[in-house]
Amino acid sequence: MLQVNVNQEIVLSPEKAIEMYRRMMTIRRFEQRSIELYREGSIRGYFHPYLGEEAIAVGVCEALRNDDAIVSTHRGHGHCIAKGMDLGRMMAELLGREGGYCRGRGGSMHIADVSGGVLGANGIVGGGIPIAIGVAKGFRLFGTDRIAVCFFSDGASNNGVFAESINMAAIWNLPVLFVLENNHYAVSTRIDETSMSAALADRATAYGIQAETINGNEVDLVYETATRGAGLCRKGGGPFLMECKTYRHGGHHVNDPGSYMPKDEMDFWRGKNDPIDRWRSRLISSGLAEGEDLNRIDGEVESLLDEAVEFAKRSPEPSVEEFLAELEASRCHE
Amino acid sequence: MLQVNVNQEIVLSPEKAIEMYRRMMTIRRFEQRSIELYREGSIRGYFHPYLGEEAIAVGVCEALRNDDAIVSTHRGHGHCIAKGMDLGRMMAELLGREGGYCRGRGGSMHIADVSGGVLGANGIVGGGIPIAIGVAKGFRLFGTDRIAVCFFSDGASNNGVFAESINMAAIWNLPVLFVLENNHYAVSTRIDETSMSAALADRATAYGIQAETINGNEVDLVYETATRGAGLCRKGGGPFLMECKTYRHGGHHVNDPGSYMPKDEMDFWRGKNDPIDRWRSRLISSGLAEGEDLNRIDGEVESLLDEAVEFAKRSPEPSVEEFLAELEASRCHE
Amino acid sequence: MSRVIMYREALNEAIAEEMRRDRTVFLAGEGVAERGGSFRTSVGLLDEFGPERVVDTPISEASFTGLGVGAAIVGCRPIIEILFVDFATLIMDQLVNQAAKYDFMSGGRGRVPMVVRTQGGSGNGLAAQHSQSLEAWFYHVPGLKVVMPATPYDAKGLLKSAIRDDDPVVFIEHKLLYMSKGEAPEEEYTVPLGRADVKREGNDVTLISYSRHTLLCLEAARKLSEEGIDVEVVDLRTLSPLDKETILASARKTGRVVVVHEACKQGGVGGDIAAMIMEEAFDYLDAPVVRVAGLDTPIPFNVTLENACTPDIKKICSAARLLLYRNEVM
Amino acid sequence: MSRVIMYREALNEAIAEEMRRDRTVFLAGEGVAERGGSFRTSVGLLDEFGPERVVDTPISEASFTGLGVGAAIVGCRPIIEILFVDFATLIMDQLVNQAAKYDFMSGGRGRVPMVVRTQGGSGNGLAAQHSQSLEAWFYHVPGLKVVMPATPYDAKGLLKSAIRDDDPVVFIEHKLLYMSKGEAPEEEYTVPLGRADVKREGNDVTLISYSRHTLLCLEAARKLSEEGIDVEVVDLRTLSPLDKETILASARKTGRVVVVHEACKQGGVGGDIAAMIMEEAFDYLDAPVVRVAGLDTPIPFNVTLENACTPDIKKICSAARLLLYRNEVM
Ligand SMILES: Cc1ncc(C[n+]2csc(CCOP(=O)(O)OP(=O)(O)O)c2C)c(N)n1
Ligand SMILES: Cc1ncc(C[n+]2csc(CCOP(=O)(O)OP(=O)(O)O)c2C)c(N)n1
Ligand SMILES: [Mg+2]
Ligand SMILES: [Mg+2]
Repeated sequence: MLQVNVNQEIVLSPEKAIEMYRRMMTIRRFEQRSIELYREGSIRGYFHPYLGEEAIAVGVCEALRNDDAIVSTHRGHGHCIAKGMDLGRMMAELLGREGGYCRGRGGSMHIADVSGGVLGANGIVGGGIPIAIGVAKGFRLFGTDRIAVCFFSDGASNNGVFAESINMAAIWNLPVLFVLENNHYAVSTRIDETSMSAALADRATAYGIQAETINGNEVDLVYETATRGAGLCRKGGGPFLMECKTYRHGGHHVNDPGSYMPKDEMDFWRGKNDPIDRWRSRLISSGLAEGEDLNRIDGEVESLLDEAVEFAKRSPEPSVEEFLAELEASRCHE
Repeated sequence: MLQVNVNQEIVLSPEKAIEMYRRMMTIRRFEQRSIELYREGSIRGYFHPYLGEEAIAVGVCEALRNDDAIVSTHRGHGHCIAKGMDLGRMMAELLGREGGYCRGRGGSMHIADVSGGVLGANGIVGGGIPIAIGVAKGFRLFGTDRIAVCFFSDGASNNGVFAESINMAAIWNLPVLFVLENNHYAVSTRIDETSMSAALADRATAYGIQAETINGNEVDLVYETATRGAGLCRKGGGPFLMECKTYRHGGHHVNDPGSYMPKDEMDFWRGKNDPIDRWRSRLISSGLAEGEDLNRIDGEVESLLDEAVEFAKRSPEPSVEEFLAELEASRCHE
Repeated sequence: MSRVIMYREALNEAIAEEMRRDRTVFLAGEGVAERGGSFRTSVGLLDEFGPERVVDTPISEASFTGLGVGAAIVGCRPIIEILFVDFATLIMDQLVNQAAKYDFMSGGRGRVPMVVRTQGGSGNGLAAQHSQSLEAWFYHVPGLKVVMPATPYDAKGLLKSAIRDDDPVVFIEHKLLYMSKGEAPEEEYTVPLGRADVKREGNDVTLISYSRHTLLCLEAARKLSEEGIDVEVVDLRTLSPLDKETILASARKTGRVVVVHEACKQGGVGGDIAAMIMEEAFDYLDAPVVRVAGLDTPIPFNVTLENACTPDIKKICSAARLLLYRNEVM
Repeated sequence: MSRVIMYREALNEAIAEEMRRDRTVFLAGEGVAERGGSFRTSVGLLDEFGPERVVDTPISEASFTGLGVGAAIVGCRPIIEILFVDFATLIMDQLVNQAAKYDFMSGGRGRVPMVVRTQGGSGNGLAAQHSQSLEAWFYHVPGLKVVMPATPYDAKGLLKSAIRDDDPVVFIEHKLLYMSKGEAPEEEYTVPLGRADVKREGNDVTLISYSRHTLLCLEAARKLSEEGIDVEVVDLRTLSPLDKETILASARKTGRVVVVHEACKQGGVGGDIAAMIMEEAFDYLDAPVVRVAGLDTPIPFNVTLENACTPDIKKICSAARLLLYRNEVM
């Protein structure tokens, strides 16, 4: 039995271990294929790939219950997939089609699946953080033990809403798992240019929140930490912040070559510290899977993506008439 | 020679020691007399007395150079007086007269003496914090060693601009002396209801700022800390945050009875820990002054306040015609 | 059974009734709980509903508004109190980018049934940062509803509707109205959003206003009636969605319209309403639609200057007279 | 000597020239230094002026705007870049309560010579939170100047004036204009704030616009001229202070006015301008002043829907024709 490497009490079942591989690979390939669609002109607007950060979304979401909710960012596709959103409807949204999650109105930066607990990507850096504490507040008000997960990155931790929100989460003891995806950059600005301390988690501690910093590219470690954090939140012991160190596998968005990112740094994170390669080797070395099994999974992922792209491309364009009619209706008083 | 009680290198001259008494007493009596004017209907709007916190403004401002600048709050009269503003023109402003610092346009919450380095009280809690870092930025850009002082209270430290601004002050090493007047309350809300930690200074440390917490009612200690902090800023070693524990001698504003403030707490701070009484005893016990000397100063303060009230009451009401003409002029393109 | 209550009591009753009716309603803001609200609108609520539903917040307006958005998304009906509309400057991202657009951006699959209650206007010597009238900003944002009641009756009925509404509603009270009194039934009632109220019928000239200035218009109408001028007063109550039908019906009837508000004239909603009337009823107009609005200045502290900034009854009457005179000589 | 430059180059030149001229000018914003600006408007400035004057900021819009306010108060002329006007939602306190009112509140003894440069508009598939047109908010705030240039020439000349101006100026660029080209002299020049520019003279109908829609109006004018309609195009350039004289002169001349902008119609500046024209020139109007403006909706991501939200040349032409037709049958 494969066990996660920190806490002996949390056991990662073989199924889950494999599933985490599948999910990470799905995110990786979803992003890569969407980027192709972007380059061919089928997708427009801003597109911020989650490439390289897959272990965080997957490790965290695997630690959640279905009825928990997540609040995402502008770099949100990974979170959506990890939380179980349908690839076809996601892809359709990126293509701006009626069959997309938001009927083509939202696009990449606003993709959401409200009933599925994905309460929205966000075009405003930090914009989702206060929303997450509200979700937690709502869950508690309803007397449930559901929790809210708040994804955000290093750049967002410089925004005032971060401090305000963790403070309120702390004083009201709200069930929020804060997941700080520290990929070291906000567009081209390195976090060490905008923060004195490399340990962003300390900011949470100062406001009275338990916090830990981990390598966000080790999916088992992310899973273990998130499991503990989520458990704490669920039992009323939260909130909890986990800072996951990670790295973008490229520029800020599809059109950013990221030439400001040092080559050796990039090589390290894309090479030895690639979350998928790491996990793949780990699964094989621990005997949980053969290379072949994983290749088969890769193939399955690919087929699902073929179907998703197919679905998306077949999905109709939204109708202007309907759009105008809905607009008219929304302006009417009841 | 009286020496301040922490750092052996900073010497408080007898003149300064006495001057600090005079300033604190001036603030005390200015507030008390203005409150009388408020009660008789001569002053309107919001009036937030600085009663009980006098040692902070005085200790800090005595540690500054004339060409340093301060940014104040809604509870700003004490800062103004400590920085050397004229009592008559201040009082005239509170009365809304043309002879006031802002020609009656600003009032208590917006009183300012721009050329004198008092860059404004503020009606927005936290609103002055980012302004202070800008002042420091400007001073440095001009190649001076002037510093900016930023007064604010515990409630403001819960606002996002606090975190954003100390972070920027830290990463850019700006010459800002942050003075957190922790009077334990934001209106009726105790700081321990809105912060997990009693030590608000820790919030600054987390962002990489040197910070200390002191009893803000000991004027010598405030002076000593501010002298060190200001020195640090001036030499390019800043920013620096000093958290000064203190207490309001009453409700949030003149019309707030403050009935939510526990009697024993109030008794402690108004009694044993009253900044003026403390300093008075200290001056006497250390042989720097006799009770009579101080009584004489009290009398001088009173005369100055008589004059100030007299000046204010004689100052004309602003003219509506002039106001409208200025408005017209300001709307014209150049 | 009707009785006379104060505006602030009307608001308090509305909140309490809705909180009893629906346990997903909660109230959060600075000093709303222990203190019962700076304007005493939430007195007694903490005792009845407890601290999970009546929440004193830190001075973190942006984020506790976001708290409301998040709670609303998952099915609560939060009432977020922003002490002064002047502080709405701090919540615009959560209000405009998040709350107002959520329904639309999610393709209609998410809703934000949140009320932001706030308070505005001048007249108390609170100076430039505590006296603004900023409704035009919210009015310009698709996805927000904007309500500004003038009477206790409307305040109560509209707040209840706002709480039940599935869209974010900005509900702006007027600081000079909290102690004003008016009739309101003991029995449960609501006032629908989006419907103006003709508070006085007349044939010669229409005064259109909202919030406190509705009351000034009614006084102006009484004064003008002594001069034989028959004034209609339309109280918008809800600015957005705007009740164009009621406005246009009145404009077509009288042919002469004055739009009155306290907010600065430049860019105020008055211009928008005037333009709309011109577009839709040009041929009915006997005179230009004119605006009587606040001066384009920050509000001064001094009482005399402060009063000069806001339209008073005299200015309203003059404008109405001018429209009629103008017509006579044409 | 005139040459053709891009709008973004014009902005870059304006900043560089003013920074050379006045060492109190500095630029702060996200990615303005090392990256040379998201829209390449600050390329080369870091190299020339160094990191104290070309500053990459954290994502702390509220506070680095406040940084600008503070620096301006002590005599600097900061240029604060807000990447998208949509993020102006985060800086409204510093902009509206602090910068705009400082001069007034201090009794005229303090000034805030700051420029907030930002960028707005739709058309790039950036969806609801990166496509707004929010100038009406700033337009409604006394103490702020608002500039929205349409051409490289105006962009450069107005930005230089904005930097030299002693009041806070909100300078809004349009995301679709950065690569647009136009003539501009090599020699130093400025364009004064507060003056509209009649970009085309005509007698039949006036189109009033600003920013990108000025260009659409010019195209519409060319098209209409083929039908024998003689169109005047007034480019406001500065929204506040508004150049009423130029607007009214044109309205009185043609008697028919269309106000065109991309921002949502409800509460947009178009209504204000239309109302002002009605108030000041009612007797000259042969038809109602009409607005051709953005739909009252958040901007959708999908390209077809996005395009449907913004007035195009066709809509502008139809409005103009309607005004003339309307007159003929009357
Ligand atoms: C409030 C706000 N400011 C600026 C931007 C522009 N912007 C988009 S993404 C981004 C960088 C965000 O950095 P970070 O939070 O670290 O997220 P990451 O891209 O690394 O996932 C910026 C500045 C924005 N969308 N919202
Ligand atoms: C942004 C903002 N929120 C709320 C208020 C209303 N208000 C005025 S003073 C105050 C309390 C401030 O507390 P603190 O910062 O501790 O200052 P103190 O009054 O203790 O000096 C509040 C909530 C305000 N003026 N500005
Ligand atoms: Mg990042
Ligand atoms: Mg306090």
